[in-house]
Amino acid sequence: MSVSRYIVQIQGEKREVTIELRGQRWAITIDGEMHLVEQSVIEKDEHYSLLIEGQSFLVDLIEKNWQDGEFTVNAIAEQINVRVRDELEAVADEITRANVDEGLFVLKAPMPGIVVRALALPGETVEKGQGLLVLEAMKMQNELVTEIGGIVQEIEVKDGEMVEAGATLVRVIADDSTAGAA
Amino acid sequence: MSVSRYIVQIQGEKREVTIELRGQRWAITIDGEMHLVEQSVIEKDEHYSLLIEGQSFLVDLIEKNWQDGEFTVNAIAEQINVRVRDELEAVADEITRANVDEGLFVLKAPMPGIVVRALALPGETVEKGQGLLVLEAMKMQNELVTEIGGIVQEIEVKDGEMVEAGATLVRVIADDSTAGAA
Amino acid sequence: MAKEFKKVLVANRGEIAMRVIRTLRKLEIPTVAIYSDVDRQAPHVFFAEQAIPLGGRTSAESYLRIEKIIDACRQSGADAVHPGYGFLSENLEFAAALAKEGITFIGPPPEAIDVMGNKLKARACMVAAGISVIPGSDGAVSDPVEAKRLAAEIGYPIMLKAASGGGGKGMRVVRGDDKMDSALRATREEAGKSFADDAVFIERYVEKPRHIEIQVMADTHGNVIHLGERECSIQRRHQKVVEECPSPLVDDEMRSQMGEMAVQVARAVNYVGAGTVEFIVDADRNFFFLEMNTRLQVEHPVTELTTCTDLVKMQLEVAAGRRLKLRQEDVQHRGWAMEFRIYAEDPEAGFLPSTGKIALLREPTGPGIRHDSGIYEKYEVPIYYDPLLSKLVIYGENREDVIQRARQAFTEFVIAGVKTNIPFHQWILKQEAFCRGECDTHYIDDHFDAKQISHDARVPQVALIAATLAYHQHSRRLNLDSVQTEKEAQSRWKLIGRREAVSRRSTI
Amino acid sequence: MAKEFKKVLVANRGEIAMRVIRTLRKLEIPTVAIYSDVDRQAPHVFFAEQAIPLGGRTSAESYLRIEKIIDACRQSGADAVHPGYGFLSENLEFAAALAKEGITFIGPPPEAIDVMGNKLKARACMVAAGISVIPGSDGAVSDPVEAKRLAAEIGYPIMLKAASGGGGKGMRVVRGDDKMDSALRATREEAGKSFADDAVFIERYVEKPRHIEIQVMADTHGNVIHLGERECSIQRRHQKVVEECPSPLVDDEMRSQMGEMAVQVARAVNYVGAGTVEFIVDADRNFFFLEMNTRLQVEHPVTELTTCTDLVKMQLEVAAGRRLKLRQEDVQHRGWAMEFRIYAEDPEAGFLPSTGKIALLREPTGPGIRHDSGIYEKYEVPIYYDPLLSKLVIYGENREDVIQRARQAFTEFVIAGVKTNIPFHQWILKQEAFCRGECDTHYIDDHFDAKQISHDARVPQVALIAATLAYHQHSRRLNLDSVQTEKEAQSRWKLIGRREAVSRRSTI
Repeated sequence: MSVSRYIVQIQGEKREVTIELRGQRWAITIDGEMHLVEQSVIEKDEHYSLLIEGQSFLVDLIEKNWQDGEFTVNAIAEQINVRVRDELEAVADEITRANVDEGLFVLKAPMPGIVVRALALPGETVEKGQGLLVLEAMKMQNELVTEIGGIVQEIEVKDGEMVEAGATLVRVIADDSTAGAA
Repeated sequence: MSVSRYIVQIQGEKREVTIELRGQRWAITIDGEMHLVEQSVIEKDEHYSLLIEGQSFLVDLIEKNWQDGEFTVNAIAEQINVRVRDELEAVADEITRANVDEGLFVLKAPMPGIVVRALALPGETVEKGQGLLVLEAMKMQNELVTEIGGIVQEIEVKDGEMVEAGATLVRVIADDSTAGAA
Repeated sequence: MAKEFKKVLVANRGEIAMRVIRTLRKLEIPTVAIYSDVDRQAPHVFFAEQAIPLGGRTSAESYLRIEKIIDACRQSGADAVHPGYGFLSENLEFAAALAKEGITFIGPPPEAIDVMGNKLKARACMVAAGISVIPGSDGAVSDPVEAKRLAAEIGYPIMLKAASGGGGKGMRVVRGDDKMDSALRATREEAGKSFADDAVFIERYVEKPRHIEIQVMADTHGNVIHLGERECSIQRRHQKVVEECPSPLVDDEMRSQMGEMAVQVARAVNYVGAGTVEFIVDADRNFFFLEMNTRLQVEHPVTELTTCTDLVKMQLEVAAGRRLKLRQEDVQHRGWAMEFRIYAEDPEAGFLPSTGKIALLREPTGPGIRHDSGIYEKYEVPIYYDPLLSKLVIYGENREDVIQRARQAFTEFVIAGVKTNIPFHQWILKQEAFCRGECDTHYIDDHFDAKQISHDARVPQVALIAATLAYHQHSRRLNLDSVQTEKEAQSRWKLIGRREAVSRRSTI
Repeated sequence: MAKEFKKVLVANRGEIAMRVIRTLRKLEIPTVAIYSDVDRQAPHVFFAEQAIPLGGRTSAESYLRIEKIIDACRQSGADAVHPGYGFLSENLEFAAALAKEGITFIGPPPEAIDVMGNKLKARACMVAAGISVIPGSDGAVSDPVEAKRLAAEIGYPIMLKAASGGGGKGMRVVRGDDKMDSALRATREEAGKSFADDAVFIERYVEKPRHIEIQVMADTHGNVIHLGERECSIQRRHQKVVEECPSPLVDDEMRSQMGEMAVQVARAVNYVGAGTVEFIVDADRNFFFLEMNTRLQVEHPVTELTTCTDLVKMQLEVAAGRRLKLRQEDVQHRGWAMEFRIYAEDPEAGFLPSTGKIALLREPTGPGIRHDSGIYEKYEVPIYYDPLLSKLVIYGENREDVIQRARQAFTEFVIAGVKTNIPFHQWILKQEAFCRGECDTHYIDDHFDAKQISHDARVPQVALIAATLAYHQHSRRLNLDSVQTEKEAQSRWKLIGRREAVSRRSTI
C-alpha cells in the first residue's frame, strides 16, 4: 500500500504526518509516532466516528476549505483549526509567507458591528496594546487594540458606520524608534 | 408576472395549484382558493419558514425526488407525501397509469427483516386480507396480508431469508370467480 | 470496605447504555462501550471513552455472548460491568462468570436472580415469607383432575401460567371445567416448546387488573428502602408503553403498605441493588405479588424525577459496598412524572416495526422535559434489536400539568424517516379514561383504534404549499442552468466549428 | 371574576419568548410573535401560531416601539401581552397604552413599576414600610459638604448612586473625604448624560457583597407568597452569569426572614404578579433591600425546578384575576438548581461578543438537564440584541450533584460557528471557592484569567487525525474525478476528431 505524506499546522506548530491504509484501519504517524485509527463515516465530509487505539471520538468538520486544506474541527466539544498541506504545497506556502510585510498591522473587525469612535488619529504614535477604536455589537462596546507599536497610518471607517466581520478598520505602521525600544 | 400551474397529489386527491410572485409574497391558489404566502429560506431545498396569511409554519423537505416531483414534507410535527407535476407531466402520468395491470397484487417487504414462514402455498386461493407471510423485524413477528382475493402465483423468498425493504415477497393473481363474488 | 471502580463496561446499547454512561461520566469514572457489527455508529459507541467490537449482528451473536464480554473487560481493564436491562441483566451464568474474573456485576447476588427467574420458586419463597400472592396452586400442575379441583377451590376464571414464562407468553385464561383439559394440554405443550420447561401452575385470574410496581434499593449492610410505586397499566399486548409515578390509584396508606411488602420481598431473597417488585392490583385495590425484576427498569426515570434521585448512581454505590445514603424517612415524593416509550413502529399500520435512517430529529426541550435518547439525526435504526428509540419523560406539578406538558411536547417532537408510535401517545393523551387515571392493562387492546388517530387539518395544505413552492423554485433554477448549459454547448459547437474551419483550411 | 385569555402576544424574542410560548402552548392559548426585520428566522417566529413583522433592525426600531406592538395586538386580536424581561417589561408607558386598549399587561400595576423604577422613590417607600435598606441618604445629594457630613455619619467607604441608574452604571465608590468633591461631580454628570436625571444619593458601600434575591408572587386578592431565594453573586461586570437556588449561604431561618421581608416589600407597593426583591448581603449575613425587579427574571428556572412550579403559568393566572393556588405553607423546596447563561462571547478574547451562523449545535440531554434555548442549528445570531443564546439549567439532589452534572453536561454541549462562554463556565466549575459556595460579586472580576481556561489535551491530536484523513480521502476522490473528467474530455476530443474527419471527407 502507498504512504501519503502531509504537513499539518495546528496551534502554530507543524507536524509531519503520514497516512497508510492497512486492512480496515489507517496507520497514521504524527512526527514519527504511530496510531492505528478506525474510521466510520456518519456523513461524508461532515461527521466521523474515530476509534484511535480503541478510544472513541465523534468528530465534525465544521468549516472546510478543501482547496487550501483549512478546517475547523469539533472534537470533545472543542473547536480547533487545522491546516493540511501535501509536501509540495507546504513549500509554496513558505515562499509566500516570506513576502508578507511584517512592519504593518491591519486592525480588522472581529465581528460585525457599529463603529462607536476611533481612539487615535492618523499620524498619532501608539504603543502595543493601545486602543485604536471602539466597536459596538450586541449592545456591548468593545475596545480594539493594536498588536504592534507604531504610527496610525489610516482610519478606514467613520463613526457610526456599520461594518462587516473582517472589514479593515485601522492601519498601523511600525515605528522604527518604537520597534527599537521594544 | 407569469403564473405557473401545477397538479398536486396529496392524500389521494388532486389539486390544481397556481403560483405567482407578487412583490415579496407568493399568491398561491389551491382549486381556485387564494393564499398569500411569505417564504423565508432557512436552508435551500431543506428548511423553510412559511407565513401563510400570517400563520407561522416551519416546514422541512424530508425526502425529495425533484425529477418526479415527489416529496415527503414535515409540517406541524407530521410527515406527509406530496407529488407535484406540471400540467404536461400530469397528462403523461395518466396514460402510464392506465396500463398498470390491476389483476396482480405484489406483496413487498414494508421494512427489512427476516422471513419466518409463508402462510400460503403457490396455487392456493386466498381471500382479501388473508395472511401471506410472516416477517420478523426488531424481535417482532408481523403478518403481512394480501390486498386482493385471488390465487398465490409465486413466493419469491425462502424461510429464514433476510430481505431488504421493498423486496418482492409474494405475487397474487386476481381470481375471476373471487373477483366476481366480490 | 467500599471499592472505587476504576473503569466500568456497559454491557448494553441504545438509550439505557447512554443513560448509564451519563451517570458514569458525571462521576468521572472511565467507561467502555461494546458494540455489534451493525452498531458501529450507535450513539453509545461515541459516548463512552473506549469502544470494543463484539462482532456479529443479532443479539445472540453479540450482546448475549458472555465470553466476548468477559474478553472486552480483560482487554479494557474494566473492573465492573453495568448490564442495563434486557440482554444479560438477569442472567445467572453471566453474573457467575464475572464473579470468577473478580469483576463486579452491578446487580443483585446470583441467588436472588435465580429465585426470581422462576415463577414457581419465587412464589414458594414469597409464600414462605408471608407475602400475599394471587391465590393459586403451590406447585406445578399436570393432571386435569387436580387442576379442576384447584380451580373449584380458587374459583373460576383461573389463569394457567408457565413457570419459566415471561413477557406475556405462556399464559391462558380458563373460565370453566369444560375448557380445562384442552387448555392445560395446550399451555404445557407451548411452555415446553418455548421455555424448555413444561411446568405450569394455576392462579386466580384477576379481571381488569392494574399493574403497579415498587422500586426498591438495598445495600450490602442490610438496609433496604423503597422509592414508591410506578403505575404501568398502559400496555399493548403485555408491553408497557406509558408509565407514571405516582399511580392515580395509590394513596399514602396503600403506598406504604405496598412499599413495606416490597421491602419484605427484597429481604426474603437477601437482595442487593436496584430491584422492582411487581404487583397485580384488582378492582377492589387488593394487591398481590406478581414477580420481581432483578435489574434497573426501563421506566426508572419517573421514580428519579418524583424522588429527586439518581438510581444508577445508587446502584454504583451499593455495588461498591457503600451504605445507602437515603433512609426510608428521607424519601420524599413530589410532583408527577410520566414516561412515554418511543418505539420505531407504525400505529396506523398495526404497529408494524419500522426501520431506516432518522432523516430529521427535533427534540422537545424546556421545563419538565427529560429525553433519554438512543438516536440522533442521520442515525440508521437497525432491525436486529428492541424497537425502543428513546423515552420522553415529563415532570410537572400534578397529573393534569404533566398531561398538558406532554401534549405540548409531542407537538414539538419530530422524528422523520422512521415511523414511531408518537401518534399513539397523542391518542392516549386525549382519552378520557386515561386522563381520569382509570385504565387497566387491557385498555389499549380493547380501545385503541388506528382510525381515531387525529391529524392536524392544516398539515396537507401547508405541505402542499411548501412542496409546490420548492418544486417551482427548483425548476426555475434548473431552467436557468439549462439555458446556461445550452449557451455553453453552443459555444462549444462554435469552437468545434472554428476548429473545423481551421482543419478545412489547412487540408484544403 | 377570572378572565380567559383568547390570544396572547409575546412582546419579546430569544429564549424568553420561547419559554413563555411553551407555557401558552401547554395551556392551549393561541400565541402571537412579533419580529424585527433581522429576526425573520428567529425561532420564536416559528414557535408561535401567528407572527407579525414590526420592521426595523435595532431594538429602538422594533421591540421598543409601543405603537407598533399595540397595532400588532389589534391586528391579531390578542387580548393580553406577555412582555418577558428587558425591552418594555418595566415600561410604564407601555403598560398604560395597553390598559387604554383594554389589553391585559401580564405584569404588575403601573404604580408598582413607577415606584420601583426610581431608586430614590423605592428607597423612600421601603423606609416608610419599615424595610431594612442600606444606611444612606434619604434623598438626592448635590452639595459636597452635605455629602461629606452624610458620609461621616454612614462611615466610609460609601457608594454614590444615580437615582435612575441601573445595570451597574452610574455608581462610584468613595473611600475618603478627599475624593468626594470630584466623585460627586463626575457621578452627577454621568447620571445626567446617561439617564437624563442627575439625582444622586449616598449608600454605605458593602465590601465583598453577595447578591441574593427572593421570588415573590402576588394575586389581585391580596395574597402574596415568596418562593425562596436565588443566589446571583457570580457576576462579570455587574452581569449575572451563574445563578442558583438555594443559596449556599442561606439557611431556613434566613430564608424565612428574607422571604417575609420580600412579601412586605411587595405589599408596600400593592404588587401583583411575579416580582423579584433583590438584597445585598454583607459578610456578616446582614441583608438590605437593593431593588425590586417588576417582571419575570432571566434566572426564574432555578426557582421553578426547586419548587416544582411554572412561574409563567402563575403569572397568567393572577393576570386573569385568579387566586393563587399555592399558599405559603405549600411551597416546598427540594434539591438544588443552577443556571448557566450561555452568551455569544469569547472568554479567551476579553469576552468580545461573537456573531455568525450556528454551524453545529449538540445539546446536552438526560437526567437533570433543562435547556431553555433561543437558537437552532443553522441559525444566524444577529448583532443587534442581547448576546444571551440560551440557558443551561441543571437540577440535582444537592449542590455537589449539580456541579458534577453541569461539568458532564458541558462535555456534551457543542455550539460551533459562534464563540460562547461555555469555556468560562467550565473554568468556574473547577474553582474551589465556587465549589465551596463562597463567591461574592467581585469574584469573577478579581479572579478570572483567560489563561486558566483548560483545553482537553487530546483535542489537537484527534482533530489533526480527522482533518488529515478527510483531506486525504477528498483528494483521492478528486483525483478519481479528474481522471474521469480527463477520459470524458478525451472522448469529446475523439468525437470532435471524428466530426473533423467527416467534415474533411465531405469537403475534400
